[in-house]
Amino acid sequence: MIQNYLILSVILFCIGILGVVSRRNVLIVFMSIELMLNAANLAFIAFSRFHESMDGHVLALMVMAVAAAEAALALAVVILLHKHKGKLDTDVFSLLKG
Amino acid sequence: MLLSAFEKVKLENAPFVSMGFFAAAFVMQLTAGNHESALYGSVFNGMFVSNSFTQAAGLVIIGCGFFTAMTCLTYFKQNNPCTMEFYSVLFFATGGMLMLTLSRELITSFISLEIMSLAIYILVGYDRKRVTSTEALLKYLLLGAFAGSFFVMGSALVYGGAGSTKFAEISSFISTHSAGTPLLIGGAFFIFVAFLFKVAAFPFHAWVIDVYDGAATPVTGFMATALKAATFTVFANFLALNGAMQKEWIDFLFYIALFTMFGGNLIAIGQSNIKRMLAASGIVHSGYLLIALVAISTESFSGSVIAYYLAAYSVGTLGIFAALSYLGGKGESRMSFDDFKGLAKVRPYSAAAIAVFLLSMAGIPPTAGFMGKFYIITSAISANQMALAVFGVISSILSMWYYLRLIIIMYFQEPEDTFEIENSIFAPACTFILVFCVFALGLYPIVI
Amino acid sequence: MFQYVLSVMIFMPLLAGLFVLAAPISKGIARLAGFIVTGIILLLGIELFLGFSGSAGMEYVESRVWIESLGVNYSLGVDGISLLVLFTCALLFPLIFVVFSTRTKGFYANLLICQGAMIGAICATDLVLFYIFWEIMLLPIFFMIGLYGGPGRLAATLKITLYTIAGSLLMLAALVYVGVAYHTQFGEWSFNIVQLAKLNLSGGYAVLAFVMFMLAFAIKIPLFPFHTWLPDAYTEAPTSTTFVLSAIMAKIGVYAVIRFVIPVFEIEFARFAILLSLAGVVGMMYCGLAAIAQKDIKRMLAFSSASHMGVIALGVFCMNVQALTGSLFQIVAHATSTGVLFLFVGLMEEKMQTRNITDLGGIAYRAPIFATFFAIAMLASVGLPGTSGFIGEFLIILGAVKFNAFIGILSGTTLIIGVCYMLWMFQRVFFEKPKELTEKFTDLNMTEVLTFLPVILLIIFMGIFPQPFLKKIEPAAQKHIAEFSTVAPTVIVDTTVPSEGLNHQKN
Amino acid sequence: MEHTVSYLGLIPLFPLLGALILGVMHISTCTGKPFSEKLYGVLGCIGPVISFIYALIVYFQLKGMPADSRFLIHDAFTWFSVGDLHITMGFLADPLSSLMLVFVTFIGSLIHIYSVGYMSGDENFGKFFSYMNLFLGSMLILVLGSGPVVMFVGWEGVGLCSYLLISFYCKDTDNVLAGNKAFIVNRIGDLGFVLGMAFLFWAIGASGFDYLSLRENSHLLTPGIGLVVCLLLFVGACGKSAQIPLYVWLPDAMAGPTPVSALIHAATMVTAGVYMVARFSFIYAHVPVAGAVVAWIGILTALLAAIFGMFQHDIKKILAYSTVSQLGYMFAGVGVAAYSAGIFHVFTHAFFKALLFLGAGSVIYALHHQQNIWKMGGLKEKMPKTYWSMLIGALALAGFPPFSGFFSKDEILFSALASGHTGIWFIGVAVAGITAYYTFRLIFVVFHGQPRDKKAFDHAEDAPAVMTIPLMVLAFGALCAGFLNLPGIFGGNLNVSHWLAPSLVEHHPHTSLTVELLAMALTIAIIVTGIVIAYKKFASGAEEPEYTGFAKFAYNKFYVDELYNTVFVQPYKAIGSVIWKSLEPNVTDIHVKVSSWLYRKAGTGFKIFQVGYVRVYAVYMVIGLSIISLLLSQSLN
Repeated sequence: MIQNYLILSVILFCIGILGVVSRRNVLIVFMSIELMLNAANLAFIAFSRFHESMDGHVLALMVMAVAAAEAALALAVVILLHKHKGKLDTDVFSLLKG
Repeated sequence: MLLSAFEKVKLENAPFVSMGFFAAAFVMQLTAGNHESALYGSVFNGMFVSNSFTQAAGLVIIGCGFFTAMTCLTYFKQNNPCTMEFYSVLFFATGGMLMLTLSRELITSFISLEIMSLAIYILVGYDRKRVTSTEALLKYLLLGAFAGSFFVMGSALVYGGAGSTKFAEISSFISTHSAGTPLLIGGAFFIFVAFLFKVAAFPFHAWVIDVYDGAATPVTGFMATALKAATFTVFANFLALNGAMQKEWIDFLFYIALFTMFGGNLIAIGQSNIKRMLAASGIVHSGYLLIALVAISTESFSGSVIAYYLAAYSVGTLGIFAALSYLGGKGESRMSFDDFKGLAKVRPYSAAAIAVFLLSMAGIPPTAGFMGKFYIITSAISANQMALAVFGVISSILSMWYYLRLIIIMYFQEPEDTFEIENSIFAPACTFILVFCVFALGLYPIVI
Repeated sequence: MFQYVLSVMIFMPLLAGLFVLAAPISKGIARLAGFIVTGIILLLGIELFLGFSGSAGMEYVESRVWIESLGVNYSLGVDGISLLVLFTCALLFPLIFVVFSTRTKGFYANLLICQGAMIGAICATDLVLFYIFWEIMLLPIFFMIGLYGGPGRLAATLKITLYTIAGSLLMLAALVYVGVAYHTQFGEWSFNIVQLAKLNLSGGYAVLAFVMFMLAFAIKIPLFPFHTWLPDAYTEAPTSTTFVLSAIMAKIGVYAVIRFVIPVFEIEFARFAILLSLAGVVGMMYCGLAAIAQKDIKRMLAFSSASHMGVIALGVFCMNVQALTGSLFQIVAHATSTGVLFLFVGLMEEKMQTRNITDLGGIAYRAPIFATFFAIAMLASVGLPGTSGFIGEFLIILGAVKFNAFIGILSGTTLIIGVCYMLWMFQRVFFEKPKELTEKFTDLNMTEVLTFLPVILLIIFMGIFPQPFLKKIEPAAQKHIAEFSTVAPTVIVDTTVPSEGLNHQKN
Repeated sequence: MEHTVSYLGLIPLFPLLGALILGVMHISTCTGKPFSEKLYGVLGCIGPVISFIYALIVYFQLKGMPADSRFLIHDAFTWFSVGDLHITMGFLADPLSSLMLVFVTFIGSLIHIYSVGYMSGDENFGKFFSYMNLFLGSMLILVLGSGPVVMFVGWEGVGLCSYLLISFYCKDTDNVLAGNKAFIVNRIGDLGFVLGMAFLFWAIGASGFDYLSLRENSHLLTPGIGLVVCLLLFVGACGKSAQIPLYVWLPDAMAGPTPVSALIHAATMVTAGVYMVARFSFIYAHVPVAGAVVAWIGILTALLAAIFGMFQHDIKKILAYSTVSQLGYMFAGVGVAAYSAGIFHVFTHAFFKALLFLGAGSVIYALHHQQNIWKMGGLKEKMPKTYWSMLIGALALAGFPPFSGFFSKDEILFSALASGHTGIWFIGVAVAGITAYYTFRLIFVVFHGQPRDKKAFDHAEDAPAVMTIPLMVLAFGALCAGFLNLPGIFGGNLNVSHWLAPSLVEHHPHTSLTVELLAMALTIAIIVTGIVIAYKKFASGAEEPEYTGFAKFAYNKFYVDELYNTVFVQPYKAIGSVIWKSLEPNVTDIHVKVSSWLYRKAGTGFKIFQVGYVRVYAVYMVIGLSIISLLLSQSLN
């Protein structure tokens, strides 16, 4: 049973990675990161069941809280970016390089 | 106890007050002895542990905060002024770092990490009007969150493998079973990725240059020092939780350290902007610290090596960023190598201070940087890592190139600029206090 | 009071240098202060030299714990090996302050710091302490070349600094290795050279560490083929810096080999002695030949200096008491002769704005005193008997012949090579018909005569009465060799096997 | 210690002090008004004269001692002492050195006196005497040194003075070049000397490195090392005494003032090599091979130089080649182990060659620095004193009996024959003929016939007394010195040889009286033939001939100078510039250049990875992650 959860979690995680790497829209990238975090949460819950302890659940909740904070900041950034360039394409923001 | 003090301070906004609080915290941290570890243990259910190592790291971090606050006073006089929140966010960051150093549990670590990171994201992007600042924020936030998710995933895997996220329990699990199970290895690896990202180790280093470049100079200094100190502390704590664990990862860290040192050097050599160069040199220093991590297990001595090196590196880096903050001029207009031509002729004392910091970073005696390097090499050779020691030395030879380049430009070329700056005493004072610290640490290397 | 003389000699110039650097005083006062400080150092140095008993051990010892956890001590001492180097260092600095006037105060400060660091490096008996002074020593040189040097100074200073720092950082690793090895063998930390001499090192790492040590010192000396920084640095540096570089800093490299490498790495040293001595000899010939192609007197002297350093280094590598004593003696002899030659070239440059041999000629008629002094220093540098140069060179050649007949013969060619370029230069510059530029050359004034006269007299005195000097250094050299031979007797025998010609004599 | 006397060290000290005083006087005044020449002259001559007096005292003191323990020692101070090496600044007077001592100081004093006249009017009068005194002091150290190292001090000292005096007229580049050549060639010899000393020391020097100890221990020397030492020392002697292949500097050395040529390059310094070989006779006697090498090189040098001498036109060069040639004889003598004969030839040669040079100097002085013999002629009437004294010198040089050269040269030739070196003897006899020819060619061209340069001839006259008196004294010496060592067949008993015997290790071979007489007669016949040919050709005023063929070849000294120039000097310089121009920047420095280039290139290369796109950075991370994961998973399996 646990394997299935884990496999799902890993798949989600990989999709998240792929999203971060391949997408250029800031929002979608952030969503991909959220996906990765949730994949981790899934793993936590699964392991929690496996170990038959409640620790994992608590941990997942904490992660969600942090993710929420992060998302808030991310959205602020998105607004900021939109103000500067009117676009959300990450490639537009490459002044710093070399 | 210490943390609660910080969180109340957020209402206090004047930088002087913040400096005062940093100073108070510093004294408290200094006086707090090891007996407190018992207290932490009971209060936080083993999630926080204090010992001399974390205490030293805490001192470094608080010191960084103090000097950053001091530098900011001058910096914001000649740049877009900041609001009061800047300092409170600075406190959040510091608090997060302190928690990070103390934490002995994965999720506590994660939360501290995120407290620290979120605060620093804000600091990086604080200057909303500058597009580079925003860009830096974007890059840092994206990649930081990306790395953070690895941390969570890693924690989950470790939790799955060892049944707990407490370091102590993981350790006891490893000593009864083995560190070599796939779940543990994978989990630990993901956690390492996050740490390595934070300390900008190769190949997770690419963000650091752009972010340092984009952030305000005092913030960069703060990031480069305090953040690294906090991360390395928890890294070391995590790695040292069990000897078997550390042995498992020696080879891995060996190569990472190697690539980090040389990659950092190669990036630094090509830079023409001082902040970017310093960012790259920060990568190199992370490489040295990784050497110390490789050598960590043999005896407790190595922990103090890391602490000392962090302190030595911090004073040097903070010092140079402090100097850059006031020499950079309005809107950080002077940041490339060529802008500093002939600085020594116009501002000999500042140039001398920068030279001292650079030499300290390069590891020339009698500065603190030399002693740090000396300890690192000693620990590496004690741990029978002769090869790593030699590579470390070679890498510092390579790094001499760009440090010397700046000194040469400052001293041996004719000035083209008058280097007018805002008349503010704090950043220069901070710079000279740090010069003093460089020598004091170098000549009286108190290894705790 | 006098027991702290070494600390005083180290820190007085260091602090005075920093003070001059930081304090808002005029150039003239800085010069005066520098002269007074170096003068006091000289007096202390003479007093120390006379008070030195000539035993084989350390004298004027100071020791204080510095870093307890690693056994690093602040420990100083002087023995026969360092005595003459120290003496040279104390002797030569006042000259610069008297002779050269057109420099800014930072220059004087750098000189003072340099002297302090050099004395520190000479007196340190703790490896870490030595390393620290060794590195500090380079910084003033770096600034002096970069700030006050010739047109190509940037490249030159970058080259010398990177080159030497590369060497010394490698030495740092080797140094730590030695300390750690001591820790594993004896269970305690120590970097004191007396303790480290007990070490019994072997294996690949020991060879590596030895190579790193030697690399650092070979670069500093400079030993062929690591001398390539030298011509540029010596030429571009202001003359007084060149003087410091060639007269003292290079010697500290040789000294350090004797002091630190030989006692610790007896076996490796014996194994590599042939190779190293070959490097010395080849360097001597190579640089000597290169010297003849130079048009710039300073560059020529730079190569000549490198050539002589090859001989001095050879004396160390031969590992017998004659050669070693010869090297130690030659350190002073070379410092006084070639060093003074550099100063003379500096004077010529100051007065005529050129160092080009082809622009000069006939100085001997315009300035007979100058020419005479120059000639004496030059003859000492080519090792004419009756001058200090002969004693050292003769002892080295003698030792080299014992060490290996082939190398001995090659080392003898220094007699010829040195004379060739020196005479050629002397002819062009001092004889022949006076040229436009040299017409306005004036002879040394009274101050300058009085400044140089003691050195010139010392050159001759040391040639005629070397024994007072040799007496003080010989016991230490004997002891050194004796310790060396007891530890690595088997290898010693090995190294002498190639000298077929000499095997018969052991009857 | 009855052998210890404390004044021995003073003998060289007086001229050295003189040199110092004169030098300081000269330097302090040379830009202002100089002291008077009289003062310089007196001061300059005092030192040599006092030394001469002391030399006589030494001689008589030795004479008063029993023959087998005739030596005096003065250990002034320990010079340097390291390990087994103990070098004392000591002086030793034994028969050999006392002989040298006496004639060096004697001739030295005479030449100093002569120089007062010759150099008058020169702006560097003081400098000249300072150098001359310095030379004499060094020469005396060389002679008196109690061990090889002390000897080496004098050895190099005289080399230095030779350099200084050759380039005395230093405004002229050629003179300085000649000086350089002398010094450098001498240095090549000195290398041999130093190495020879080093080998000798490691072989037998540990228990004392002075002649007396060395001589005691010489039986410990193995033949191999002995040969090496002998040959190396002989290299030194070759350099100093101008033997093949290092003779080239001596003819050029004639660039110096003529008294210098007389004193340094004829009478004293150049014979130091012979003296050295004789000094080390205790080693050479052990190694006959080395002796043979010395003898052959000596006699070949004699031949070569004599051939060159036949075709020169410069009066001083002719004499210079004759010096080289005579030095060759001396080496032939010491080479065949006839040390006393060699030294005796040194002794007589000093008189007649100094005489010839001083005479030539008088001629040059009279003709205002004209040195070409083809511009002279008929000077007999104008300069009778010079003529007669030079004629005596020439007869002595030619070896005409009963002049001094005859006895010494014959002694050498006879020793060569007696010791079985017939070849050497044969060449020696031939060279004697050639010598007679070119010597009298010189005399006849210069003094006989018609004046070739009328104007100069008219002004020519005998030099002042201060110059002619030394000439006459020397002429007397050249005439009579030979009788000091009259061989048995003339009723003498080889006084000099017996005097020298305690210092030397030699054995006198015995041959029949007939052979000796026959050989002598043959030599005399050849010499007479030489003189007669010269008379036929030149006595009645021949003009300068155009040399062709072999003569031209010999006139140009077989192009040896040019050969050396192309084989040694130019390549040497070329190597220097090759090293500097191409080797140093492109080969030796390559490790620096390549590494810095690579480093910089790598730095700029790395820059392109910092593209600035955040997703690319993420890609880096993922790539790094995947690679490490791959490696990890492999290590797991």
